[in-house]
Amino acid sequence: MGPKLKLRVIGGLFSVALALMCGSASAEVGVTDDTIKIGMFGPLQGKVSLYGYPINNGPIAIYKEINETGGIHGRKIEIVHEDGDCNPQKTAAAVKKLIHQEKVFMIHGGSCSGAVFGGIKEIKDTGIPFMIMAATMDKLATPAVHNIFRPALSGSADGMVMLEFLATMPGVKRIAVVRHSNDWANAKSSKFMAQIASRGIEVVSDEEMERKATDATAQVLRHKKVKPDAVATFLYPAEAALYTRDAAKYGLDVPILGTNSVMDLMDLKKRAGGLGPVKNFYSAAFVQAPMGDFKTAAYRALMTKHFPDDRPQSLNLYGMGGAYAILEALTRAGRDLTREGLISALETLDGTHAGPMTCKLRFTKDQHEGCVGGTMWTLSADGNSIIDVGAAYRAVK
Amino acid sequence: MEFFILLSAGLANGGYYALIALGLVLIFKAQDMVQFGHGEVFMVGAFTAYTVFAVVGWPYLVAFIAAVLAATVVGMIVERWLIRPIAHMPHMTLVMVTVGLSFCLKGAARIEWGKDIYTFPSVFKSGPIVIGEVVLMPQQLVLVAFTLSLSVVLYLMFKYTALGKQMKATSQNMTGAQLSGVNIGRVFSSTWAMSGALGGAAGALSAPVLSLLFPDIGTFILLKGFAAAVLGGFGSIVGAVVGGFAVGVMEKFVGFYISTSLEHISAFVIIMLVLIFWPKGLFGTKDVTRV
Amino acid sequence: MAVNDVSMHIDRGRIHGLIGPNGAGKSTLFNAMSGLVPISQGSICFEGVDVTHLPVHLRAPRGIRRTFQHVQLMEDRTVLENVLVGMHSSISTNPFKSVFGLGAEGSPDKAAREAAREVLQFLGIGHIALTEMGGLTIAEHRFAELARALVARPRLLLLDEPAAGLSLRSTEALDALLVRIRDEWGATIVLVEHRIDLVLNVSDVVTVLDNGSIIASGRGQDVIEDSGVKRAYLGVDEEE
Amino acid sequence: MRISAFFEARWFPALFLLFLLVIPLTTNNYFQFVINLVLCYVLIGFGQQLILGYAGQFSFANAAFMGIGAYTTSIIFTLNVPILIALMAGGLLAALVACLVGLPALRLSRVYLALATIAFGEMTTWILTHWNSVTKGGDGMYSPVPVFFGYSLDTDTERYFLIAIVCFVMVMIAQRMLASKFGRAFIAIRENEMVASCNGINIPLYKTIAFALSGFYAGVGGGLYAIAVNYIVPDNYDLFQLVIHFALVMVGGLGSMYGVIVGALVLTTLPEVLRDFQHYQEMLYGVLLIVFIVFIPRGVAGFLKDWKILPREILVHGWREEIPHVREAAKTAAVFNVGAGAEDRGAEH
Repeated sequence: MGPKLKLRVIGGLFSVALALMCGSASAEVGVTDDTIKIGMFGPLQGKVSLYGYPINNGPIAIYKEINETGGIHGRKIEIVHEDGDCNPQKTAAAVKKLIHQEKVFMIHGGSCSGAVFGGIKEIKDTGIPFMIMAATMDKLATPAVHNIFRPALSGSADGMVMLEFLATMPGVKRIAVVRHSNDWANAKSSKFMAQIASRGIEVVSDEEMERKATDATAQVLRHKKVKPDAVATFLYPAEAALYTRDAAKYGLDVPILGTNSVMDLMDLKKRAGGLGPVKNFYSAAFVQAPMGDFKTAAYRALMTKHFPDDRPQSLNLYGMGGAYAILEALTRAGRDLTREGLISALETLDGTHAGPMTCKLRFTKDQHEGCVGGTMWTLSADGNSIIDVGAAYRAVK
Repeated sequence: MEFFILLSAGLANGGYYALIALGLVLIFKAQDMVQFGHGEVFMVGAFTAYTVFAVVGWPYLVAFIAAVLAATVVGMIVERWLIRPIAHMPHMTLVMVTVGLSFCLKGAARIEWGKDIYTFPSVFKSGPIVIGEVVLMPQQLVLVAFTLSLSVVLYLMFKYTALGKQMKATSQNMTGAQLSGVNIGRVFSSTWAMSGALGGAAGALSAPVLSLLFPDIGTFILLKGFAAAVLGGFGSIVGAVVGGFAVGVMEKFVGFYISTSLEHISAFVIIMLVLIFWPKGLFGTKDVTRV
Repeated sequence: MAVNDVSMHIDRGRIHGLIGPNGAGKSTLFNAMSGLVPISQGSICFEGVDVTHLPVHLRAPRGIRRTFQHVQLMEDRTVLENVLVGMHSSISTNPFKSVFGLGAEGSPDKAAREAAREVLQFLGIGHIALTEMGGLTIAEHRFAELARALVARPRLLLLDEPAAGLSLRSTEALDALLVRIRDEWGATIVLVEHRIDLVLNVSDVVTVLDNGSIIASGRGQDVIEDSGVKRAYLGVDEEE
Repeated sequence: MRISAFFEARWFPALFLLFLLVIPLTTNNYFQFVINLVLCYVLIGFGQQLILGYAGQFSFANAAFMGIGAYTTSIIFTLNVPILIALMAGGLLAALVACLVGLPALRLSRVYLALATIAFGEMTTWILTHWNSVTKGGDGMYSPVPVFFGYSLDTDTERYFLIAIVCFVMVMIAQRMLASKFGRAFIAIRENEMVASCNGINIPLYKTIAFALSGFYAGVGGGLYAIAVNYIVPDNYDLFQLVIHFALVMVGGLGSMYGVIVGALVLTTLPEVLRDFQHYQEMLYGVLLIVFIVFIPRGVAGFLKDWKILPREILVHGWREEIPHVREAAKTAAVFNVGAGAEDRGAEH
């Protein structure tokens, strides 16, 4: 998209904008001889910022690393970071700013599904390549939109991993569910809830837990009353810890399943107050191991190298797959980089190395969900390591 | 029996609602205003306790004292440098300033603590206390006992000490109290100090019970404190304590017996209902309509 | 301060002076008449209609207006804007008429402004119509408040110490204005005032209150001569 | 010539409208989007100004009214109702709810009104989150692309014209209204309820009207906001949103129409300009609130008025003390018979 000739009219502020707009003149927006501009957005302030930086910093570390090794086809990656505040208004502004003001080549970002929808129209309208960072709502990338790709496990796929696992557990016929009432939990639980009856499992109790709740007594007691065979939780890590803690406290002794957001089981163990409550906890996962495990040691090193002040955490791993996919596609698209070229290159990815992810990424023209399957984890008997129990239940303890 | 489990869990939660409500009520009694920044005082207490106990590794008692001191200092600084220069202004100005204060403190906390949810390690190594089916953490018992004894102390203070009487006089008529020789600066100062101490104590005591700390924790709990204070009829010490426990217990009962999705919102339904139907609060002594 | 067992009859088109020592119940009586204080027993009739339980804001449209002992004006508004508040019940509540000026009469605000200007001219403060209250003198405040009460052409005007804080010259002007208001505007005036001379000058009837009861009522001079009044009120006054 | 005379000139609104229509020629989508937001916040801020600045009611419910407006407009519009009617419906529903919220305000003092309205706000977000069949719950929902007489307003620039025109008309109406008996009644109530009622102002009625109007403006503003952002989520209408409204009114100038416009301009563009200081934004709002409340209670508009840049209008110098009704313990027993000659009595009965 070339620069449009626009009428100059009075208005100091806007003429500055105009000057900025008329700046770029290269073949493709956001690409110069030695840089590629990638826009990134996420919640960098406010109450959800605790997910923003850790998630975005993962890919940033990878981009920084590739820049140190000389970049791609001689071009270094330049990151423009904008705040989306987990809010459609801020996200829309961030996306528009990245596209029209910063003139980035592509966007890699978005951690809150609802918020990403604020910017999705602009992304579709301009056709800019968009790699979703960690937002999970299905309808973002399914059915496939020409320029939108998701490398991470979609919400429904996450739920389905849990469902498949439940279906293979012996003697599990009646389960209890506890979930938040937000977009995140809906994305993960809606397909799960819709499909569960077809596996001969009955949901006997469906409870809600407030985000930032301070205890789970009522939920646990309601669950205990119906005597479920297992519990499926669609809760953020902090709330999942509260639930497991209270479940142990009130003697609800059944397997508890969590989404891939709770895959940092070591952290869960710490938050729930010891191994006891999490002994029988299984979480979905789509990366090889949480941060801290030897399998992800390389990525941990990457994080401590580029972000020495931050605590490496599993959230860092979420967006790394996308970063590797982008780097691979950029390499394949060659020196004559265009947005369409990148999109075509992304659609050729099949089984590409995706960093810490267990999934091998595969995009086709009609399939822009790069990762459709996951695995399940649990803690070892001594609680010191994480065991991959696979998609089907097998007794490991 | 679920009833007793819910009751005990509710009372344990109600303990810190009551402490928050007490802090609010104190300032309301002396200055006739609502402190919207009180949640952040709670947050300061909780994070101070966390730092001293979990990061530095000193005993919990030290952490508790540090938290109380830190929150007291915050309260006094806010009073001395922010509120006192504008004490003569309309109450709404004061209230709005505390809203601004709340955002400042929260924003400041987020710079240091905004990147994670922090876990407060448990204080008592002994496991939960089990009585029949009722399971209680030792920390919860400490919290409830502390709340109850503190409210008795406060009640007696208001009834019998000179300071208590001066606070009462000041809230009813600032100029009048000043003319009759009350050092209102000292009264405000001690009120805010006490309110801060209460907030800090609430933070330090409930941090191990809540176990998860984040900068927004104050806002969340302040709203529950409002509900408790309104239910108790803003301005009554006994009311605040009873209101706090009532809100805590009711949340659990609503969550279990009606629906878990109503658990959180029930506190706000209470505020609405109480203000519509019993404007004096259920235990109120002070007229809410203040004509 | 309470009032007990007071029975008053105020004739139309008269100036009725109400005097008494501090705490005699004058203000309570005033507040009861304008409706700010509910009365526990008894009744208030205005032009033959029982208005005892009529809320304050409904008494104004019937023609009852008052001023206050401590002037109550919006200090950051102009005199004209303050006076226009008094026109409230004279303007249609229909937003199409009062906001957009749709209707046969055109903008009612224009008429209200003219009425306000007229009253200000009448009171001799027309020149400060567009000045903010904040910078004006006590006398101008008093007259502005009087204008607000007068602008809706009240039939009963309750004046609470209108001369307090006024200079001798302003008091004389007020004196003449009150008589003109009675004669030219046909308003009944009830006047509470500490300045006995003003009350005696303009009042057709004077009532003396003490301890919440009427102790004398009648023509000004007759009342002053009354021994009970002297003892209860004037006597004390002279000693001061 | 004073600059303020420029604003008072008869042709100023026409010039301003012209200015509004020219703006899109100078922008890209990002700037256009921010300008759209500014205009939405003018209306939303105006709702807050009406209730807080004019009627002096300490209400914390306007974020909820905005949410009600945004959702109602979006939901009604999906039923193929013309966009202007959908916007009106959003405003009217918000106004209706505001009337109901205003009812307790008639008997509660300011602080309790604040608490009651905070509770109301929380309940509104709860309902928006849980009424899945209508609001799509926590997922949020698309606000459909508005169709204006068969022409679909697809881009930010096209939407701008709808937003600008609605905003312009609403501001003009507001300006007329505040200059009328309604505006005077609100101010009279804010200044002194006792005086207001003695001048025939029905306080409960006018407080309710103020709540309704405030709700209406917040509702229509919310509807336009939904159109501007095109996706709405329940979480957006929480306490933080409200603090933006408060800050907007305080920074602009309490009780000032121009103040709302200045405030909306400043507080919507400021976070965009200061994107590099995201960490400090929350603190910034807090500090702005405190500084303006304490030191500059008349806001930016107050300054501009003193420098004779803006014309004189209704400006409040900070909050008023609550002046209570006179209600002495009246042990009054009295009989008054005022203004009735004996000869009239028969005639009037």
